[in-house]
Amino acid sequence: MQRRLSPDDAAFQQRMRTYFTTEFPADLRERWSAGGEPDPEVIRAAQRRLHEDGLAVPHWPAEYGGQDWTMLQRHIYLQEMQAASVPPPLAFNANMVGPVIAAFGSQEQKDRFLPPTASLDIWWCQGFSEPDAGSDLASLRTTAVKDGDEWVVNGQKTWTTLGQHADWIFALVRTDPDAPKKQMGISFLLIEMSSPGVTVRPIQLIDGGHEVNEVFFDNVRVPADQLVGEENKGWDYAKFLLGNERVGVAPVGSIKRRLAEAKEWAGTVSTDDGTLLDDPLLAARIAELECQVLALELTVLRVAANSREGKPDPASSILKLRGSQLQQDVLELVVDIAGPAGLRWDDTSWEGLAAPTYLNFRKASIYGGSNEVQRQVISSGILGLRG
Amino acid sequence: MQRRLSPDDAAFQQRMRTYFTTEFPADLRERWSAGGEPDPEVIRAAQRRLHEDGLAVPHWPAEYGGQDWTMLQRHIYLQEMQAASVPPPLAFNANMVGPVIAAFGSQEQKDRFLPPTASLDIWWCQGFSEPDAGSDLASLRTTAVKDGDEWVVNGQKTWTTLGQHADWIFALVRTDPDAPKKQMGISFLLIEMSSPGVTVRPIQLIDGGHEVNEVFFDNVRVPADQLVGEENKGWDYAKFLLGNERVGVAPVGSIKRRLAEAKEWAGTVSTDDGTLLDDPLLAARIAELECQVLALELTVLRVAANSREGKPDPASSILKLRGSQLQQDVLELVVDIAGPAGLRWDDTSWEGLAAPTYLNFRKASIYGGSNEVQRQVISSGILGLRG
Amino acid sequence: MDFSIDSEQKALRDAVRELASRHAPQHGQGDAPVGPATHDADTWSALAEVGALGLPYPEDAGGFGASAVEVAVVASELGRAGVLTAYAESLVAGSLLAQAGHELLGDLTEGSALVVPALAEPGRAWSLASSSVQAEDSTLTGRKGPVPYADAASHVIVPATEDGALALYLVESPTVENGHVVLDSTKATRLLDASATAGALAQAVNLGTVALCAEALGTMDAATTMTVEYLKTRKQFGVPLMTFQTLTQRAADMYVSLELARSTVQFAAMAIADNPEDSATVSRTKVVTGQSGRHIGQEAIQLHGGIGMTAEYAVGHLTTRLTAIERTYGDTRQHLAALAAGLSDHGQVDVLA
Amino acid sequence: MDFSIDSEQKALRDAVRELASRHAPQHGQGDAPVGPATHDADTWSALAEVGALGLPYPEDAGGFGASAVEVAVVASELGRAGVLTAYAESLVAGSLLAQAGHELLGDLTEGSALVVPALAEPGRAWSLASSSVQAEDSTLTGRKGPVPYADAASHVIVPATEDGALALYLVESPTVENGHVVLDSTKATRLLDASATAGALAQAVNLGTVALCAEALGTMDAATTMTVEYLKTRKQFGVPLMTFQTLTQRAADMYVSLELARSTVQFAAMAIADNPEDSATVSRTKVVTGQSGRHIGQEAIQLHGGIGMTAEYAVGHLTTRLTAIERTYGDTRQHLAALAAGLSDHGQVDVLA
Repeated sequence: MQRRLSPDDAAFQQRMRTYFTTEFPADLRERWSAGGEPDPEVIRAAQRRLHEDGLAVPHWPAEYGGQDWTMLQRHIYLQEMQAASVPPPLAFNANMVGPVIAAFGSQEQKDRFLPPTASLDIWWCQGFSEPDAGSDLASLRTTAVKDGDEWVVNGQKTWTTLGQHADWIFALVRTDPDAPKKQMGISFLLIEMSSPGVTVRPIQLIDGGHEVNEVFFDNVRVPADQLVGEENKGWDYAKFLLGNERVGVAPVGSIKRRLAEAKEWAGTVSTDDGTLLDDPLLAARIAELECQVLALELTVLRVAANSREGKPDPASSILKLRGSQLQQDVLELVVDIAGPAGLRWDDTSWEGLAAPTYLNFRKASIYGGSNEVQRQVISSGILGLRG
Repeated sequence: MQRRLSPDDAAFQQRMRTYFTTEFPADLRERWSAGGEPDPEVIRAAQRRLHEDGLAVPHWPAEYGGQDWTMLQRHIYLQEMQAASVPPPLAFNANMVGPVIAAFGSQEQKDRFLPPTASLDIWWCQGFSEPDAGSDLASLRTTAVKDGDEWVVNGQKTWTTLGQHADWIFALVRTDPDAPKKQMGISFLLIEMSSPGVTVRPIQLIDGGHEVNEVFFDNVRVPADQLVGEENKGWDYAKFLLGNERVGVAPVGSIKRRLAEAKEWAGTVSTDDGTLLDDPLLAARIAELECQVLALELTVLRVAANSREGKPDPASSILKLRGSQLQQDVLELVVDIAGPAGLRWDDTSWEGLAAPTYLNFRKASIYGGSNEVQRQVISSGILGLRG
Repeated sequence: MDFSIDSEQKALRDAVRELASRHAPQHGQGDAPVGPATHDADTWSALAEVGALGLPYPEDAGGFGASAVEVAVVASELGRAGVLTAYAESLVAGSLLAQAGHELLGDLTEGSALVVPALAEPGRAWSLASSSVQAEDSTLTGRKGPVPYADAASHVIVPATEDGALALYLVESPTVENGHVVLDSTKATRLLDASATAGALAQAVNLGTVALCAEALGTMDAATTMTVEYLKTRKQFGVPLMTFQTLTQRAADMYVSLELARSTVQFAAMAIADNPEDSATVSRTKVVTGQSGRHIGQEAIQLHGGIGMTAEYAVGHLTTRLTAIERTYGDTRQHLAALAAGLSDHGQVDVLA
Repeated sequence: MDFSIDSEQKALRDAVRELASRHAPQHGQGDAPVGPATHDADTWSALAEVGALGLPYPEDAGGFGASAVEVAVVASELGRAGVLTAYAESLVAGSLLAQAGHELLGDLTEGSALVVPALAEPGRAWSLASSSVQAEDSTLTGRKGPVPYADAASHVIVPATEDGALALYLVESPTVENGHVVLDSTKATRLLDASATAGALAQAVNLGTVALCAEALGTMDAATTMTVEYLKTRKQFGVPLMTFQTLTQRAADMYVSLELARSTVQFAAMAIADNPEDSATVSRTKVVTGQSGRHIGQEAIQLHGGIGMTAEYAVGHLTTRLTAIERTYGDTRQHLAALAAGLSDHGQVDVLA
């Protein structure tokens, strides 16, 4: 056991810190740090720049922009990126469809899709959830029927985050309705959003933003070479995509940054006796959150070192579960610090953003596998409790 | 709606307060207030005295010692009794077997059992739980087989509280092993503990005390006239017994007394800046508990007014669930107030009793229907959520 | 001690329930208003028509001589239907006008004047103890805000510092910028002087806080009911959600939180009807309501899943409102701190008095 | 940053695991010891034999030149087996002796002397900042306690007030009444003077606290494992308890608490091996361990039901020990308050340094 970073890792950390805080464009960081609804232009510009500098998809194969980093280095990279408010590479590209194509796609698919996916010249969105499926993802109903060299897709997806900006969607579709289990008979299809028959309807969330969408498919024709891997094996790829990561599952760097900001903000709110940061109850709550974030970060570091890369991994459920809880707790703290000033919403001040941001991140324990699903994965996958 | 007590109720409150604090023997109150393992002599003496004064079984029929009180008056009576540290009438007598015999027993049984039950000349214990049943009470295996004018009982009960002091046990026994449902075929039997074949083994709990027991029945012969109500209807009587009360389910008065004591104790523990009662975090926790106890007491008062007396009542599950939680929270607070002094256990000081008492009352959320069972009753009985 | 409501109170409840259902926000496919409400004159007139705006003030001051109990009945119904109004704000203002014996109370109860208190200040935590607005020669200078409903208000009531102490002023047609009241040697009428202001503010905010807590109670009730209904009807994995015990046990906990809040809110209404200065009961109620509201609001969304996050569905808006109420007129931490400072005043909290 | 343990540490762990299983309390039908432990000379000798008592002290001071990491390995194994000893107390005392350069450390590491610190005081909350024991002319007068293991101790180390400041004294064959050390002009040797005492105490208690937290980790690990096993094997309503999702979801939460504590405890051991004065990390670890320990201890009993309450079954004893550890060397509240006072010292808590 060793508490300190090795000299190599310390140098790596310094290199990342220097890059993110001095080389990466400050205006993009500022626009991201301001919060509110994500600006697609900021995301695009940031990922292009990261890709130019070799930092968009470090966990990919080297030939498509990856870096041969250790898990610890990947954590340091994320930590420094989030600490500096650098817009992260789009998860749908960098952490979802990219790794799936890299692992299961044909050589043609890799060559065609991975470069623009890394650079965000293709903006991907995810077509997994459906209105009547929810946590029971496998009961999806969107169908794809083979017709010559094409698949004909019909159905509806929902909760498609940032789908209104997307160029392509990766979707789970039912290709064999007669399969003996509902998890079988599903395929993983890449669909261009501009295809005739694709319609997008943004859904407003309770914070007023429109980050999720419904996507409708009405006889959409998709070339057969856009099916990834084997027909009817899509469920395996989806499980790979949802559970193969330990690093980056919990947004530790973002949580820490927000908690540090919360301290600063508390110091600016005056009370009858000083500032909110002098209030013993509020200060103790901040101290407690710092303890809990520390525990989470250390757990990320500890389990990352034993990562079983490439396989669905129940340990990532611990990080997802606890990461979403702590993110929500810190955002709730900010609402309390804002106090009466937070009763008015706006897009520009931290007080005005406090409540809508808190409300928006109630999604964190629902999307991407709800906390209930994560507990289920832990109890059955780790503890062996099978009901 | 009216916040104040009516003049009648205010006079009743004053009468109870005067009785419990000035007329009831002070030495019994002191010995009870000291805590630790219950002393059967104190319990016996207290109940005899209460019975002499007409205050042991006020909710029983008037002819057996009952008083014609409103629910509010019964709450006031309990509140004042608990506030004054008066040992309460033994629950097995006053709240369990007594009401069952009064409601379902034969006239002979009422005349034979109710007077000594009220006066504690018979000390009752409860024979419901069994080693392999737990929360699934209905799967009990103790059998009673008719042999002439007697039942022959074989089997084992457990978690029999204070059974080592008991003269009689009221037990659920299986009288029809072929009944179509396990809840059917159970009878409610009264058994003298001195009967040949009854053995009691005290079980030590983690606080060192011996308040629960195993009770073994080995060919115990029980006269047929000691079966209460109808044969094979015992499950109904058990449900009546477990769920017919709203008043007294949550030990509000005891919780309030302990919380008031906790404040006093906190004021005696010095810190570097004063006493623990000046500590903002500890004081806020006490204040929070006072809020929560207030909410519980008000809920007792509100729902008691609409009590459906005599029927199993899911509202009592709210009181049981929340009462046990708050009791545990207050006892945990006392452990924190005791601090390093609580690391040594003894039977005489509040510090030395703090940890064993806290540990002992972990039972409160298990015995008498676990919190999980109470939630189940609420979700199905009140909310109509039937899985 | 009696929690039952009489026939007049039942009639009031039914009238407001009907009114609230008519004025309830319509959700459905497409965008909906989110976040803090804007003033809706129709709803306000309807409230005035059923007499809701004047309930707790003495008849000789221009009110209807009812009490905080009736106020709580009204506020609960508004909360249940998700109708957002300036009800609590108007009650704080009305209580201050009544205590000052000011004739504007009549217009307030009729709904022709919308009067709101300007209590918050930029960069300052909630406090009734001080104000940076300075009073001099019947003019005020300074800034208050955000002040809910200031844009629509005909008048605001402003605590201002005068000779080192707080006094209360009434400002007509205030200048409002981004929800803040801007005072720059602005003409104002003194309502109460330094000797009466602290006590009057405490009473007024007690009333407003009980109204908020009652609104929260109705909101929680609706959120719990919707969640239970959702668990009964929504299917996943081929069975209704209520098949999953882990969800039904959490619904049971929501119900317990709701019932604890219900008892406490009803008691608080009775308590300040009996003694308007009973700030300790109000603080305890704010704490219980805040904790129940947070629990129920968060669980209501979580048990609904994604649909609970959308503006097309009501439950998320209820959580939004509960979130705001917890931070209005002092948050849970501040009320706990106030109660902690008074711990030594009593042994037990006495209910049966 | 590296959480892996090397082969020597593995060997130590295996040796202590074997030792602990031999000396573990035997439960079964009938009464068992409950509550705080009494000193068991056999277990103590066995610990001395495997070198556990001298691990963290420099070789030139009479120790074995290992670190808090090895201490944590030992303590975790003791906790897992439910073996209660004076390990943490001996570490605090040993650290003080080592810092004082006192020769008694040799006897301590061999197990021939049992030295414990006398830090608590009747009627006083946990504090290292003051002592009511007065030092004068190499004698001490006052009362300390309760002092765990004082009955069996050959020596105690006592912080005493000398000229208005704290100094540290060693007392041989102390007089003990009801677990309290009674000093009445008792001869004592000064170990450290006022300039060194505060720093030395902080370091020593940091070490003892990490040992306690590591013991708690092992205890939680055992409690979680036993609970999971119970859910797998125990049947109710005709099916294994693990059929009830509401129970398995709670087991999952226990596991999360356990893993968070594991990471933090292991880090704390590395942190004070690197910097023995890192009290902030120790306080954070005490908070995380306290919260995880409470959660796991309470749920372990609840998910076991009645059997978890009995002295015949191991799990309740584990909860008893977790309850004691949370209140040893400062409870969660006190460590949070200490951390709250230092919030402005840093922006973020840095782990990767």
